[in-house]
Amino acid sequence: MNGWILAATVALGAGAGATLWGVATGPLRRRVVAQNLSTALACLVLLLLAQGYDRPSYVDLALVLALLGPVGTLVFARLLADDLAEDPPRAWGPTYLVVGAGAAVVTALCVATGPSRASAKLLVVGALLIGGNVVASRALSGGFSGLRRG
Amino acid sequence: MTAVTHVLPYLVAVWIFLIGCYGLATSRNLIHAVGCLSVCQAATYVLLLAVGYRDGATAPVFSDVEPGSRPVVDPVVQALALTDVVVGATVTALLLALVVQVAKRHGTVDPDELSELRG
Amino acid sequence: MNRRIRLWLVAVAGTALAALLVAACLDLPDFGGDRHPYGDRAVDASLARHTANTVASVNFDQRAFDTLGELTVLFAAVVGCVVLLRQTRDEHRARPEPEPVARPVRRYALAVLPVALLTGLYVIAHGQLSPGGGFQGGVVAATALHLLYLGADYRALERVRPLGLYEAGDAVAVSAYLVTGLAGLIGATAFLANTLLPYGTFNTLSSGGTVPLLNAAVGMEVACAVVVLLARFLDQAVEIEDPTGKGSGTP
Amino acid sequence: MADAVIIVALLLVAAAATTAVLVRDPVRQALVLAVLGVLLAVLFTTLQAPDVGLSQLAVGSALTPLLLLLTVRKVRRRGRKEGPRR
Repeated sequence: MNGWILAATVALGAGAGATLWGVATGPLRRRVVAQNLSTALACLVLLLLAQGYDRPSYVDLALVLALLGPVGTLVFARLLADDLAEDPPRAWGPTYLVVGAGAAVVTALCVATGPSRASAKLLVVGALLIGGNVVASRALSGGFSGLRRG
Repeated sequence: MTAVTHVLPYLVAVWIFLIGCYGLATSRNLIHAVGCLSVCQAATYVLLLAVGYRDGATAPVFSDVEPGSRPVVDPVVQALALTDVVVGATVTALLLALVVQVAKRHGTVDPDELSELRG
Repeated sequence: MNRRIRLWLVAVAGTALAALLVAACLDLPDFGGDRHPYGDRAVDASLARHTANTVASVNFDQRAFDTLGELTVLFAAVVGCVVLLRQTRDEHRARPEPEPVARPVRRYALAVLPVALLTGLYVIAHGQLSPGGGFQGGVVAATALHLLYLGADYRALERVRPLGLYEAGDAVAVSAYLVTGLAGLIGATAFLANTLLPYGTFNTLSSGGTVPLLNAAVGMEVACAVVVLLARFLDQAVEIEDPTGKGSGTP
Repeated sequence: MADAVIIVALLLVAAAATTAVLVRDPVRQALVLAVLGVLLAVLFTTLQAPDVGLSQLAVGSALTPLLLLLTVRKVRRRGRKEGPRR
């Protein structure tokens, strides 16, 4: 039984289940934060699966998701600026969760793959993921002042 | 337990398709209806890829695996699902353009109100 | 036919359809079975043509004609959107004022834009080797371009995105796909046949004969199509105002 | 044991699809559709289809939500102009 796939299953079941519950119920600000959290968790699950299936080429999926996940959150932050203006989401709790989990997963994977080009790629994915999430939660909690301008 | 897993993916695909059709039929907003249609389309991806799966196999991409060293999954259904995803996105865009036109001409996006407005 | 009758009809038809579908599912071969006749032959054909990514080989070599059909669907959808979302005579276009964006968000958008664009081109170029291809790379590259709108404002995006160029690029890409197909015809084999170029050594960028060329053509077409699509939607949502002029200038 | 991750992904995709249909407001549905797209990409990876997962990620994470929200903005501006319809 592959430990990496077990970790991915647990992260998927618990993490994605919680974010799905978060995005389905509650005020709009919590739903947007849950959507942002779901992309970060999915990126970590993809990294674990790439290691579990012993297929380095699956890391490309995590790379694209680490890039486009925060872009999706920027879309929501930008176009829902009016709806979020009066009740800005405080996204710092989940962001620290993502930063912690991301750092842990990426270091574990780098240790497993050893010093090579592949672990350099993993570090790039980890950096993009953490940087993207910090900026996305910054954008959510008031990046766009939501004034009525083009 | 294994008897269920032999048919679970197909049943999930059927469930997603039916729930999408239910949403499409009972929607009170055309934008919501377009979202339900993309849910229906997601059912086809799940069914296609479930048909092509092989136990203990890996992806038929040999950039980092020696050809023939591991059993591989069916690539033909993956090619079908791949173009299905991209076409689905552009068809959703075309439908949303139609919704914008309906909103411009009739001022509403509620399908029930539309049927009352003539012309 | 009021709403209640319609819902009742949906309920009856839905349960009948559900029963039939479940019965069909129970007769399907087991999930994860070992019999994949088409898959095995497709893998053999792809390896014979030195294409590492079998899915790209199926898409651009064994079923290239179907991908041509799929390209025309994409092209028709884009033309449809351009026609539907054009600016009618009585509408006027308001200049969008720059949106005040927080400094870290603007810096992130401008920093990630080249990285995402590069990733999109990487995904297109490695289409016939690792997971990826023209379709995925095109969408990633086009989405990356719109980081300018998300990070800065619509005017910044308009300055860097001459729309005529992308519409022409869309048409050029589809015709490039066709010309590559005709080249196969002229080479006395068949339309879109992969017998023109040498197959090259396995798992290298130039392997797979015409697969990389068709891949690049599809990548360019999808990228231009998505840019044109989003441009029309952004124009409608940000710039074009209705004749009465209300609701103008929302970001 | 590799099947366990497939079963979990399948059940999550079914739940996300049901949620996407039952949420009636288009803005909230766009959020749930974005999460559904990401879950579909993970399911495709477990079914060993990285190409399809990559295209679902590219399309579902930024393109579809942007189209949906731009349409909502355009339609909402018109609706507000004629006063509350409902």
